[in-house]
Amino acid sequence: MKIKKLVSGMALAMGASMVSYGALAADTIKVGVLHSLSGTMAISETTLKDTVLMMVEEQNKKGGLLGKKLEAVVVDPASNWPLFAEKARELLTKDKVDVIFGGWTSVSRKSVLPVIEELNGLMFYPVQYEGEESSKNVFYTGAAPNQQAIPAVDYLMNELGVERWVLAGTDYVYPRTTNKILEAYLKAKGVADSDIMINYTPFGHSDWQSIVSDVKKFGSKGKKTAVVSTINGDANVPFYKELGNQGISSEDIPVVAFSVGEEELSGIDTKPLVGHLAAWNYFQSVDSEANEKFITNWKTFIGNPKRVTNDPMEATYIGFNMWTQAVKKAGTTDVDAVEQAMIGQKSPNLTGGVAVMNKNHHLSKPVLIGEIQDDGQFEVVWETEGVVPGDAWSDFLPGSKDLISDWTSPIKCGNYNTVTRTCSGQNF
Amino acid sequence: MSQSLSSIARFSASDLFKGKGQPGGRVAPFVVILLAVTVLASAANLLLPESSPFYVSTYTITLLGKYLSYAMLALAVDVIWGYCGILSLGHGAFFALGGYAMGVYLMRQIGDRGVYGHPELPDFMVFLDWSELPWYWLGMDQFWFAMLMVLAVPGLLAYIFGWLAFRSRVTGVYLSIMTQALTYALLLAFFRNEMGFGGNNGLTDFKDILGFDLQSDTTRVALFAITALMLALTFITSHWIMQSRLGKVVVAIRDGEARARFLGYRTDNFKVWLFVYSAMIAAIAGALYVPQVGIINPGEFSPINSIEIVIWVAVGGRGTLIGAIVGALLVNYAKTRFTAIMPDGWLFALGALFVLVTLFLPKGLVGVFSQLTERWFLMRNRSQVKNSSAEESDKPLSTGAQASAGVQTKEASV
Amino acid sequence: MKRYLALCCCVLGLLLNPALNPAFAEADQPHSVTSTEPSPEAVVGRSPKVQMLLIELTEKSLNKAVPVLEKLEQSGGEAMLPLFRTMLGGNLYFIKASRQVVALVETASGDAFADVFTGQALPDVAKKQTKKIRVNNRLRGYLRDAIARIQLSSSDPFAREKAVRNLLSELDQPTIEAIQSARVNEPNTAVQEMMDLALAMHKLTNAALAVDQLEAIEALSGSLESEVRNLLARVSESENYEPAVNKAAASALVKIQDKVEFYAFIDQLFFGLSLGSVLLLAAIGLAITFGVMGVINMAHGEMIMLGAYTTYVVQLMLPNHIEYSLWLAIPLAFIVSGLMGVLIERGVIRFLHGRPLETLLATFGISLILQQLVRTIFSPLNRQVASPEWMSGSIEINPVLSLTLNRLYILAFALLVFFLLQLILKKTSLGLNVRAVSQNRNMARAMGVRSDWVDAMTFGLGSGIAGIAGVALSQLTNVGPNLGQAYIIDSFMVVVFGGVGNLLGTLVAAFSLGIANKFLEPVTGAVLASILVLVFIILFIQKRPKGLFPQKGRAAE
Amino acid sequence: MSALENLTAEGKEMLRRDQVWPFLMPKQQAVDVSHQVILYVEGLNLSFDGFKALNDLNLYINDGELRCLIGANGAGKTTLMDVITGKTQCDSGTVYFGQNHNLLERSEPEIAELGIGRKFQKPTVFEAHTVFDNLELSLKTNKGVMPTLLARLTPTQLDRIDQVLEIIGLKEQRFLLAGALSHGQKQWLEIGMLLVSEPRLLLIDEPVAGMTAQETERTAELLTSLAGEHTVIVVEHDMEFVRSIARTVTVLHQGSVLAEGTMDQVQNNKDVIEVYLGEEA
Repeated sequence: MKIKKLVSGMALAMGASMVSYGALAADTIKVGVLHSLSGTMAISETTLKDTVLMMVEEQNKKGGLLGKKLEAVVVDPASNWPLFAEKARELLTKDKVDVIFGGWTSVSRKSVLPVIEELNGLMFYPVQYEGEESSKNVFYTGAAPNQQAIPAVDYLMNELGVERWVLAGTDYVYPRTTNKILEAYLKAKGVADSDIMINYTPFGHSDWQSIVSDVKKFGSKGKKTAVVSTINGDANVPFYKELGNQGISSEDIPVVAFSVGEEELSGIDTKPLVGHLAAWNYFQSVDSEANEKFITNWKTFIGNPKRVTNDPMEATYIGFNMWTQAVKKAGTTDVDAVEQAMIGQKSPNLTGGVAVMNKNHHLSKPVLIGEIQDDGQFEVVWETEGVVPGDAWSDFLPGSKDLISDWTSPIKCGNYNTVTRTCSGQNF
Repeated sequence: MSQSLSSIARFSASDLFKGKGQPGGRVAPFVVILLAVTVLASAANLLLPESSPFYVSTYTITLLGKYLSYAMLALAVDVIWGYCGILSLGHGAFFALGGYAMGVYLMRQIGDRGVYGHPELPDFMVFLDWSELPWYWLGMDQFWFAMLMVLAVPGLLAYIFGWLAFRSRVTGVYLSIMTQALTYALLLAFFRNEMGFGGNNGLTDFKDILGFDLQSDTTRVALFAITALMLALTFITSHWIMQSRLGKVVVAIRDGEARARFLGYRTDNFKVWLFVYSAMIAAIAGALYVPQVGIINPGEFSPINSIEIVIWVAVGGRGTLIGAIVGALLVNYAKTRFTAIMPDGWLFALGALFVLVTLFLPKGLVGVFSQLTERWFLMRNRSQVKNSSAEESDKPLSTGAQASAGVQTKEASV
Repeated sequence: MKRYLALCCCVLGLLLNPALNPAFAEADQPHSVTSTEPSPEAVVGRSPKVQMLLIELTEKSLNKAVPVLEKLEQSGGEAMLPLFRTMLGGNLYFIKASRQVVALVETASGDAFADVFTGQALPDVAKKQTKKIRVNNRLRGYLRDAIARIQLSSSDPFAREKAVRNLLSELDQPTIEAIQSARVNEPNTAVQEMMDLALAMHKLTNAALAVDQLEAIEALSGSLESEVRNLLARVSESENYEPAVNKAAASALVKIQDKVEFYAFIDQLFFGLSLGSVLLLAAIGLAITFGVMGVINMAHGEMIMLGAYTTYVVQLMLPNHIEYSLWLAIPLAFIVSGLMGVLIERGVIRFLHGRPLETLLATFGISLILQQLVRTIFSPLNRQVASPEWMSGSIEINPVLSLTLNRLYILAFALLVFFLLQLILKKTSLGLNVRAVSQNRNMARAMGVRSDWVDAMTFGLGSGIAGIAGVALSQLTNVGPNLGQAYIIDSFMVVVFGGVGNLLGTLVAAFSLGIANKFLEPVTGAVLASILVLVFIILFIQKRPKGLFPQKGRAAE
Repeated sequence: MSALENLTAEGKEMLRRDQVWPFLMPKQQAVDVSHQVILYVEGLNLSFDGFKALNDLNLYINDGELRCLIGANGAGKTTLMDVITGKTQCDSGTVYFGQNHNLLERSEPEIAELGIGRKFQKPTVFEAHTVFDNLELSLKTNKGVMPTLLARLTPTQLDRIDQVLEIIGLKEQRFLLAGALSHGQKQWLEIGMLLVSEPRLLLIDEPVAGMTAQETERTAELLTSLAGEHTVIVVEHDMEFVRSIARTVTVLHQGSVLAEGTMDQVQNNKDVIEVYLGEEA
């Protein structure tokens, strides 16, 4: 392995000595990686950095792209949101990358967005998010609320007969929006106000006693109750522990979470969580050839047979593959050409189907509901019949129900109002 | 002891503290350098083609602008900590409040260009279903009013907090912890979406300021230049204040508050005044920071940030205005470099820096520098002193002597 | 000092002995695996009908499994208990080839398979040949109810009571008949009461005469079961009942509600005390390093973190002894964090005597280094620390009041640590030296106290106790590099609020802040509650700049 | 009708040109010493944690007097000074400066502004400032924030500082940092700081501790020369020194006055001999 690297390195060096510097610079396609490697978000984002590096390595083994090698440029925005904007600018103007894979939190994406739009960059955002956004320069490969939250609620309502709902979330924009959408959706389905309880907690909340006890009281009113959790990251472990200790089992009050995946479960004692649910577009436990191969590759790449895979990794995988396809189709890495080529791209996803990039820069993906098992994996208990197209603008919010996103001509607009037939926002 | 003290006193080279001998003292060289660099960098960005080796990219300009606003923030902390001995672990709060005031103004400038195309409400309010602007957003579309608020809100907070704390003689560690609690409480409050400041996402996606496009190179250069000017201005003002009798009273309060009180100085008034002044500088820094980085969010309130500011000052050298600025610039530059070179290791480096500076450089880098120059002066002066009578050498040396007053910081007793 | 520690362990050991704990006398104990003669279960299990149903079970999709289970329950009755329990636990597998249903059992040498009904080991079956029979929540719910129904005739009174309670929510005619017949022979009064409750509920809904209904309400009033309350609430508003019945139901409900509110208050108080105990644990080490020594120890949180990671490492080393791992982790965490504390004191802090604000900067640097160190060694991911069995679950005092065990233990543990520390400071020579040095360093030195040594020991003690706090916190929250950061500000607030240099103040401050927080939370929400508490502390310090219990005399100045 | 008249009468009263409105009246009133007494201390009580530091203490100081306070450690001398200067709150009693200023209602800076200066037991000067600056800060000027910010030294003030520098003998060291002075020099500087502020009443705590015999002599000279124009209260242990300057001596014991009179009278007082001088003798 080492020798191989050395040889290739030497070959590269020899090649470099023959061509001029300028030509060499053009000889690689630069892939920017904008994930926090330190700070609070490093826990989640480091994995995605490694995924991109793995994909780049694999692509290079296949001979690169357009006859050029791919080169990853990794920077660390350190979980500091203004730094995301600064580093994005650095990637685009100093390193002149052709594409950026990055971001996790909504605020990091919002911070980067003006920079990417100003400098006409291209970014792939691989995490489930609140929707209500569609930028020409960003492709959203994670789930929109209609690809996660709404199917999950449908499952609870139809399969488990849930009638009372606790919407618990961390107080930031993703839970707020998701819960707003769900509230509107539930009301549209005839759920009474008094059967919905909404609760927000700060980041990293660790004392769940009162809230869990409230949930318990709320659930003892004789109707089947479920918790829809948009609780973020670190706050989850104490939350589930408290549930378990207060004797709330998954049969009594199931919790369906949108931010708990394999990676998060690998750090906790899963005993109290068994039977609780999560909704994603991908689970590691899904039985498919592509998935098996991906998992093997990942474990070899990272050198740890115990590492797990998760949904944002699949989103990165799909995004990366689609990007390479689009570059091939466009024959260039020019952002505008690639952006147009991206739309309609199809790429196999890891759950055995095919993901499609829609006109609104969101993917069509299947939605899976899984129950947590004691080994930290998910057992798929339900999935949608076909794929669900991601909806950038929710139909359940009064502000956005008339908005659509369509990046093909003639509309070419991320937030086009179908009633007034105007386009606001980026291309205003 | 007195021997060594007097030797430091006699041969200190810096004359920051008093401009009696040379009006302006060390202010002039610094301001000249700062402004020259600003003009050169701006010109290199605007006039030179991108291919030129001397071209300064807009990225660098924005980065410099950010550094300079940090430097201003450090200056604010130094004024209150280095000179008055009040260790504020909450200055990030004033910085962030100034930033938020500016952010609100910039949000109002977006008008109906938000994603929802609402004529008045910012996007986050639209999707939170708010039907009208909260009262504290009113009037913020006027630049003059917003700028007034940049100063007034943090100033008022500093006044109330200072008035309460200094009047009841909360000092030392207690005060530091309370300032930390203040910024922490604000952090939590601004995280709340109900506050009407965009919650965790904060305010972003600004379009223009006073009608100038925020994304154009000229605006960026102009903002950078304004930041440099403001830094120069606050530096000169602070220097002037510290030279005035008020500055002496402030240092007197640091070294012996009870004594100052028995001399008839209402020390709490002085402290409140200085605290408000310092908070306002921090607020201006915040207001200049926001349009340049393009986002303001509650993270700026985090107590860790405020501690970091203190560290900049400590590294540069507290009690010397120039030290604070140098510290802020150096540490931030190092941070940018280190995170790029070794993202995993930079926290080690940063942590070690803090420990080493407190252990070995209690006077900061500027202190080391002036010690070195002192030695040099010492060597040079020896020969001179021999030739001149003690009477004559008294005056010029004494100006130097006062300088070490700041360097020779006797720790405020806590 | 050692003696006290040993004493502490003894007391705790007694307190925590699982055998003494009623909460573990649960019904769902894994059934015994050893039996030589064919048990009745085994006989029924081999009957052809059951065998057929079992094969059907392996073929059906999740959504259609319930009818199969119903048939199994009808035909098998009590004999199906082992099957249902195995299935409920997610341990039911079938052999792909023969479609024979088997149970996965944990043995000392790892996982193995056994016959579901007899428990006889099946050593030939390998995991690869089998497939899991999946269970989802709906099946779990059904299984639980079925087990309850079957267990009405269980020999364990606790199981019977629990079974009846589980049935309260679904009182249909067959269930009532089952309860009625069981009631006749029921020897245990608690179970009898529960059964009477069920019958009364049934009577209230089904009796035609108002007199009977009123009688039923009389029997129901005073019960705290949520099903009873829901029923009464329905009855009080329903038009199917006479107004007198409505009224009686309403007044019974009010009576119950008063009780419920009282217990809710107790519950909240407990939550407050429990939060207070966490604050106390987090702050008490700081009360020594900051309060007694005057070091603004920003690395205090990292000492807690080290303690938590020690627990993790202990569990990693002894994966089969999770139950005892905490006992080992407590002294080890004390040693690890304590040594780290001594190291910090000797390496950095002793050079900063009398410059408290500078200790802040240096220890902040140290905290960054320690965090990054842990990230490098253990990865930035959170680590898994398991809770021992005896710490999970809760003591159910009545249907509306149950106290979670882990919180209860941590509360007791926090108090124990506090009193031990008091003992050490008040009764040992180390304590005497510590107090002497903190009051007058020079005088103490003149009296022959080795102040250097005392400083190192004091700092070590404070840090060690932070380490112990880390062990406790690992049972409540994430073990990750940011663990310490989450507690550092709260710790400082507690110490400052209580009064620097006063351990008792720390105790009072921790509990009052905890309780205040928990009583505010329902009214204002969690975020606003913590903001209000912070603002309160800020204002309080203006009023009493030296905290609740200020140090007196000239030494304080 | 009468109401209207009242109103016009009040209006007229308001508009009288020979009077200033009350709120415009200068707050600083001169110290009223019409009864020749400048400091009244009556019935002062103060206890720390049960220990009675001051016990029904009564003391009257005449204007222009030089009074020495003596007493064993813990007799309450320093505590008395703390109460007079506003540093410590007493439990009960009254302290009046002249006829008209209740000192117990005022803060330290206000008391200082009234013209009461204090020298501490341990010399406290601003070590990071030069001797000159120390004196400049002590000048009798408006000590509000803004006036201080804009303050410039007037020639008169400069002269005054020079004069004091001359008196305290630190002319050569005027631009030396106060921290670099010797112990005795710091004592002198502190006295100088008192002088330059032109107080009516000086409270001087152990002025000659750590001074050479020569310096002590000079201090005695200075203090005696001050009396008359200023009122001076000196606390001192050095009996020789007390004898050399004292006209009236007050002996404190356990928080109250034990005896008062000339040095000879005090020395011959039985009680004093028993509790204080007796021990020395």
